[in-house]
Amino acid sequence: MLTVEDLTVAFGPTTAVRGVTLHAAPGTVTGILGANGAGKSTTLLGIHGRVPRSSGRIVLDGQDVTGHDTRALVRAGLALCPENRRLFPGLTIEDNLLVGAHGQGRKVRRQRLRGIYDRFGWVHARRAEPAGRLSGGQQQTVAIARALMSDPRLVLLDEPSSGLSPVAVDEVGEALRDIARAGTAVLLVEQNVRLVRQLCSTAWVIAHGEITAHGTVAELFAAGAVSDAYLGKATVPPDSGS
Amino acid sequence: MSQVLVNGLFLGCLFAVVAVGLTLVYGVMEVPNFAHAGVIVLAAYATWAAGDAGAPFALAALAGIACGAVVSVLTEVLAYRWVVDKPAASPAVALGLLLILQNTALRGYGGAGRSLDTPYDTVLFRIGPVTLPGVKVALVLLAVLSLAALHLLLSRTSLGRAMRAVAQDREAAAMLGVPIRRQYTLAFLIAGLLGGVAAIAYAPTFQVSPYMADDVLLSAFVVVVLGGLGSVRGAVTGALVLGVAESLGSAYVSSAYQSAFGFLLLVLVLVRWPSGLRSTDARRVA
Amino acid sequence: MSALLQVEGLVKRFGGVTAVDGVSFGLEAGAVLGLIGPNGSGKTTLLGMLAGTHEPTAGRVLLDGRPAHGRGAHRAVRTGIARTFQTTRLFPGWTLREGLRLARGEHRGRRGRLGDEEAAALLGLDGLLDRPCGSLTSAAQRLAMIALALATGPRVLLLDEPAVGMDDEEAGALAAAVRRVAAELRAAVIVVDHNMHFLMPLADTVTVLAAGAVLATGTPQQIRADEAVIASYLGEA
Amino acid sequence: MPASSTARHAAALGPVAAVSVLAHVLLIGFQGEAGQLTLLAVSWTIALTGLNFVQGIAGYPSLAQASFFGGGAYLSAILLDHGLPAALAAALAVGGTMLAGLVVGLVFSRTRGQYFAIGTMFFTAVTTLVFTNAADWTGGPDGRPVGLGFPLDTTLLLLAGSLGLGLAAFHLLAGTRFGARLRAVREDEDLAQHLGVPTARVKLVAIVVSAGFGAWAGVLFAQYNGVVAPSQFTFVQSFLMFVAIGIGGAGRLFAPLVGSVLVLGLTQLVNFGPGVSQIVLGAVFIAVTLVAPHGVLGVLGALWDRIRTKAVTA
Amino acid sequence: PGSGPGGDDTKVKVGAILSMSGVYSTLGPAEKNAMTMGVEELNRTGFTVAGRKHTLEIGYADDKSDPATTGVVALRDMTQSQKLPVIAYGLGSATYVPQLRRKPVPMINILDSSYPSVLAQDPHLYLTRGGSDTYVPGCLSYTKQKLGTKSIAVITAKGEPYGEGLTQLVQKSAQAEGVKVVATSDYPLGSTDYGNAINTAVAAKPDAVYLSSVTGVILPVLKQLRQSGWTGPVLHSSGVNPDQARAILGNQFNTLMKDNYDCAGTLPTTSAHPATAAFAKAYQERWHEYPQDLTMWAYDYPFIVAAAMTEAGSTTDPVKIDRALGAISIPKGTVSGWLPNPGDLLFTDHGARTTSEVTTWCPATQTIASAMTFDHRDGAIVDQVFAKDACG
Ligand SMILES: Nc1ncnc2c1ncn2[C@@H]1O[C@H](COP(=O)(O)OP(=O)(O)OP(=O)(O)O)[C@@H](O)[C@H]1O
Ligand SMILES: Nc1ncnc2c1ncn2[C@@H]1O[C@H](COP(=O)(O)OP(=O)(O)OP(=O)(O)O)[C@@H](O)[C@H]1O
Ligand SMILES: CC(C)C[C@H](N)C(=O)O
Ligand SMILES: [Mg+2]
Ligand SMILES: [Mg+2]
Repeated sequence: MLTVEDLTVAFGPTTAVRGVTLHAAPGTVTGILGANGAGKSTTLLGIHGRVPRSSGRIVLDGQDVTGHDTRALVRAGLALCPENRRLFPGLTIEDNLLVGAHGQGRKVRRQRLRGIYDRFGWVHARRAEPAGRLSGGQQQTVAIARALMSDPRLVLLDEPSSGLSPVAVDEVGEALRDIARAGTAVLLVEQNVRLVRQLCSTAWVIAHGEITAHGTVAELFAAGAVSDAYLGKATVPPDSGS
Repeated sequence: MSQVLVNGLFLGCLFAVVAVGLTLVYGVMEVPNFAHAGVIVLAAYATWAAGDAGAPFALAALAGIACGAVVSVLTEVLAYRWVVDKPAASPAVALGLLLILQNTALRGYGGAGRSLDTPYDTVLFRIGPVTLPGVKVALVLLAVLSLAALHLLLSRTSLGRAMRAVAQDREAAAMLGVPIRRQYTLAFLIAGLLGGVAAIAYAPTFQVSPYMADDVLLSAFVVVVLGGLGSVRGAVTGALVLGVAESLGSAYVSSAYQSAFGFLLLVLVLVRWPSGLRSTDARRVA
Repeated sequence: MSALLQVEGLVKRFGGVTAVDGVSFGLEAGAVLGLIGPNGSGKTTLLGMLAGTHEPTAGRVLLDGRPAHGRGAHRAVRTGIARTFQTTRLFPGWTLREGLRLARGEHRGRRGRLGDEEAAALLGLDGLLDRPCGSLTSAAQRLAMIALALATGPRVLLLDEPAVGMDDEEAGALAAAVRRVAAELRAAVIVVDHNMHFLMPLADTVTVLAAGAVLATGTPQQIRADEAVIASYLGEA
Repeated sequence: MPASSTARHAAALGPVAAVSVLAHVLLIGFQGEAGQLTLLAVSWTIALTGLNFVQGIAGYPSLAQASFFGGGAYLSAILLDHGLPAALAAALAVGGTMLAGLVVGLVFSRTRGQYFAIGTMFFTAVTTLVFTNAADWTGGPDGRPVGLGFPLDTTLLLLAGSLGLGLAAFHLLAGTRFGARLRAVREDEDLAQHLGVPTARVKLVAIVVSAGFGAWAGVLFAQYNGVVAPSQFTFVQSFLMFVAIGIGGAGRLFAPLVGSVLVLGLTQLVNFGPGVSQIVLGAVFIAVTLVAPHGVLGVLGALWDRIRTKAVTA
Repeated sequence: PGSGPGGDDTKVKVGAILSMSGVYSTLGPAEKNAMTMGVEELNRTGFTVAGRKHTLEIGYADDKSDPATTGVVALRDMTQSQKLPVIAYGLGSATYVPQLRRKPVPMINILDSSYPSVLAQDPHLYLTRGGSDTYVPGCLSYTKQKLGTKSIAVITAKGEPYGEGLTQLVQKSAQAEGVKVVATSDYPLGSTDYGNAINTAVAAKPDAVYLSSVTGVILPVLKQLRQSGWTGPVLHSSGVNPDQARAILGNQFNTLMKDNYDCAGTLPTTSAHPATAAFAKAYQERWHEYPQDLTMWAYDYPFIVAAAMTEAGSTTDPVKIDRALGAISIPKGTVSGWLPNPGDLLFTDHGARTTSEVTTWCPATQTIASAMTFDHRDGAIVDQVFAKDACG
């Protein structure tokens, strides 16, 4: 169980995320929805300790992990699949996956690797190739797999469907449902409304860095909260500086 | 001919030990570590000073290697760490460090060369027409052993994998919970150890002086580029190729222009492979 | 009369991997071709060969019957083939206007080009011309990349997953813009995208790649109904 | 538009002219150490103005500048010795060095980033080797005297004039399409190529231009100094030049001037005895880099911007 | 008496540009030490110019072993700003020539015996010692007669002017002596591995190996030569002393120096001249190091200046002093043991004449000893005197 309270992240004069409070329960997929530039990615990075927080409390399974650095968070079971894949292009696919399980025993790593290969057959076939040579969608799949290598209790995914072919989206969706079913909490940022509808039980709507709605996905769509959020969008990021 | 090749091999081993230290640091931190020459110099002086104070050679050598490691780590902790996200600024820092380290040696020991004595100074092996001085055999042994150990570390351990990951994308590595600062320190530690090994391996054939490593460093940089920045295996290959090329050129064409043959080789390689023989950069334009 | 863009037997091998394996097709000015296929089927590589990013291992690219391949990207774009990238690439420190000026400067005297403001209006980037590209939202950045390509005055425009990271509404606006580029500027457009809600209404013809080769070509309706395409690409979606 | 661009040019070219005049006054007035420092600063500024295209605008870390500098110096000295008139010797020296620049460009402009840096550094190491070893031509490691082709007054006038003209040329060129192309190369070379920028040619031209500036500076330096030696053109010098651009503020008009004055001033003036001076120098390099990673002018520019915006909002 | 009241305006300042740091930093400090001794000795009595007593002061500058850059700047400063009338210097004659054209001043060299002679470069230069052509032939003559050397191999530091000159001279005198040069090889200055040059030399199976260059450059080569298994005689003209051998070669220096023959003009410690020997002793007592050859010329510099100023009747006019230098005889109090030139002059054609010797290494005492002294006249070795038992 993840609880985020009053998370605020500012980049210089721009406050990208303001007082965000949300939770994600184990065994479920929780969505974060919002327009471009609303602050979704920043929220995930804020939880993961990759951007400086000006306020906020992060509680994971009842344990306050606010002051922890990313490494401690990963140890505590938090994993992030960032925007834009960020694979290590010169490392082999297998090494990329293994870095995802950094700090774990050799046996555990092997076992997780087998799990990934069972699920994504082609990855096994190309495991010795440098990851940078893969196509965009293939890289995306590996990036998701890499985040799952640490066997996280909570996994944060930033637009995992981007660049994936429809069939591959189904595969990834399947995988996420499975790990949620196994008790992991999944926090999902997605633009792909269909995927959100398929996977998420509940979702948080974020606009201009603030939570504007929360509920089950069905409720949110029915109440028009989602399209409201999208209506409030701007291609210009909110600029509080000037 | 075979003597020339053997000589090229010696040179190659020396280049390799230095170049691998450079490539490792470059890989992890993207700094062209010119200060490495200073590390080698201080390691050599430490060995010399320990020997001068009466320590047996083995002990003095260990002291030198340790000194190399400590100095190298210090350069990282005190300077490079603070410019890690400003790659354009790092050469100035590297130059500054080089000046500091070299001139520390100059202050401490003066500009005159000092001789480093080893127990195997006068040992000589003869195999057919080829003579192998003991110091050079020791150099090759040291190089092979330390590089093999490094290879195992990098390819077989998760420590090595994490280091290579940081080299490729430090932010992504950090997101996965890899302690990146520790990897920096580790890279500099290994580079420093190798610098120490280089120092005690070749100082006995030459002499210990504040400028002893300048030429070697230059060649080592060429090796790093030949092999592909950040590639350890490439560096070793590049070092051997460069050593043999320079040795052949100097034996059969002109010894005064020895390093020019390295340049020729560099040009040929870069024209064909603009990012080295074994580039670790697998990024696509897409 | 042959088509504006004629692709003949293109092959690309990277070491042992055959990324594109003998692709041929023709495309008329003003037409929009949708290019789809499973991940790794060779779409991006194909675009790369058309735009001069890669030299083809075999085959030819003809623009107006004249060869337009294998001479580097800057020559390809000068002959009139421009592309965007799958991962966003911009000059992050520049404003869009500066980028447009550069691109236009490289192609003096080409007809039918849009002015800065027109291009921005067409793509919905109004008011963003003077901001550093790096500070735009990811969707705006993808649009900016298209604006740069348009500023070269292309006769063939290659868009690699332009709608990625966009919601349906933004994707719809983008589709409309692409339509106008094809119709008004008489450009032939190839669009690669995995978002079928975006692509299918936009494309006149759809070509499906699988393992580097053409699996099927047809109208969007035909492709949607194609068993092989459903099995390998569309799934139940 | 034309009015504002005139104003912009005036704002840049006015100070350029002033600096040029000041340089002439100092060159005439100073002797001994101070004179040498002025000479070096002026000739470095000319050379670095060329480097500022390659390293400053295009972001290609070139360590070949000292060898171009030396190329001009040595070639002109050798040609003068063969009895050529001074102007012809100078022109041929600059031309010959630009040809060398062309070769360097052809080979290394295909490489990027540190590959380019190390390739050009090694080029400089090899030219130093030639300067040292081809003693019949170059006089060997202790250098060779230079026939004085111009009267001293002319040399001083040329030095100060070239400084001004060089900076002016930089300012004007940076505003043209050539400048924009170089900046595009710096930002994203692949993208630039896909927008039609012939990146390879652009880089080549920049390198050849920088070789020209370097060589001309070398000719003038040799004329004043009266002797050229390999130690004046080693890769360490290249490195110092590289650092000077960075410390000045890469790509900025006055970066060559500010960088040269700082780096040379420090190397010449810091005097705590052998060794210690160099240690202090090293520490200063590091400190400046840490405090002002975008160069002194970068920091000043940022400060100025802040003051201005404050003034506007206030 | 010279430093009495009103001494200020009778104090004469002259310059010395020495290599205090950098590659040749082994030379400068020793030169400065010796000059200090010379000035002290001269000022004990002072010297008279145009009826007035004067004392001498030397302004020192460090050329950082880089005369073309730092040295020239120092020279410009000394002649243009400080207006010093005479300058002493060690290295880089050619470098100073253009500046001398702009501002002529006599420059007295205390070191540079390279071949071709530095005196060819400018009429304002003076050399206080014999050129290398006067002493190099001794090596071949000695080893041929005493060791039966019939063939030699030469290893040169390429790009080092002293060494390159030596190589030419060795080839000339080998031909004169009928000794065969069976191999010549070189290595670039500043390189750290001489393997290939050594291989080439040794592979030709010579009777002896000659190493061309200065002490700091050849001793590392000697070490690698011995490490590669060469046990035959080694000849050179570097003027190495035991301090340097120990410092550069390390603890095995005595073994490495075995069978070593050095012909580099005269060394103070082995000189037969009583004044030189006394200087050597005084120098060693004061500075606790062996005096190098150049120290005696450096010591004598103040005396030469004083004599020339007295002769010229001016302490400030470089032109008069320059003319006077050609007219003085060997000044009193000097220790270099010069041979008088015809007309009892110190300089003929700007060069002073010195005796030469061949020294050899004595492992038993771990020091050098004179094995042969000789003079060189009209291109031939004359007045050869062999030590009976050099090391004994
Ligand atoms: N490193 C940064 N520096 C400055 N501003 C930033 C930075 N990262 C994000 N921002 C700004 O913060 C705001 C939120 O960005 P964020 O990336 O979190 O949005 P998002 O909801 O993930 O959008 P998208 O759907 O485009 O991914 C935007 O205005 C963005 O411009
Ligand atoms: N430079 C390269 N070296 C080696 N293999 C490559 C290279 N570029 C592409 N490939 C391979 O070629 C195949 C096709 O890649 P491409 O990027 O063209 O696919 P794509 O159809 O665009 O996929 P996606 O939908 O995921 O973007 C992939 O298997 C990829 O790994
Ligand atoms: C530097 C050298 C010229 C000195 C050397 N000792 C000599 O005999 O002259
Ligand atoms: Mg985002
Ligand atoms: Mg693709």
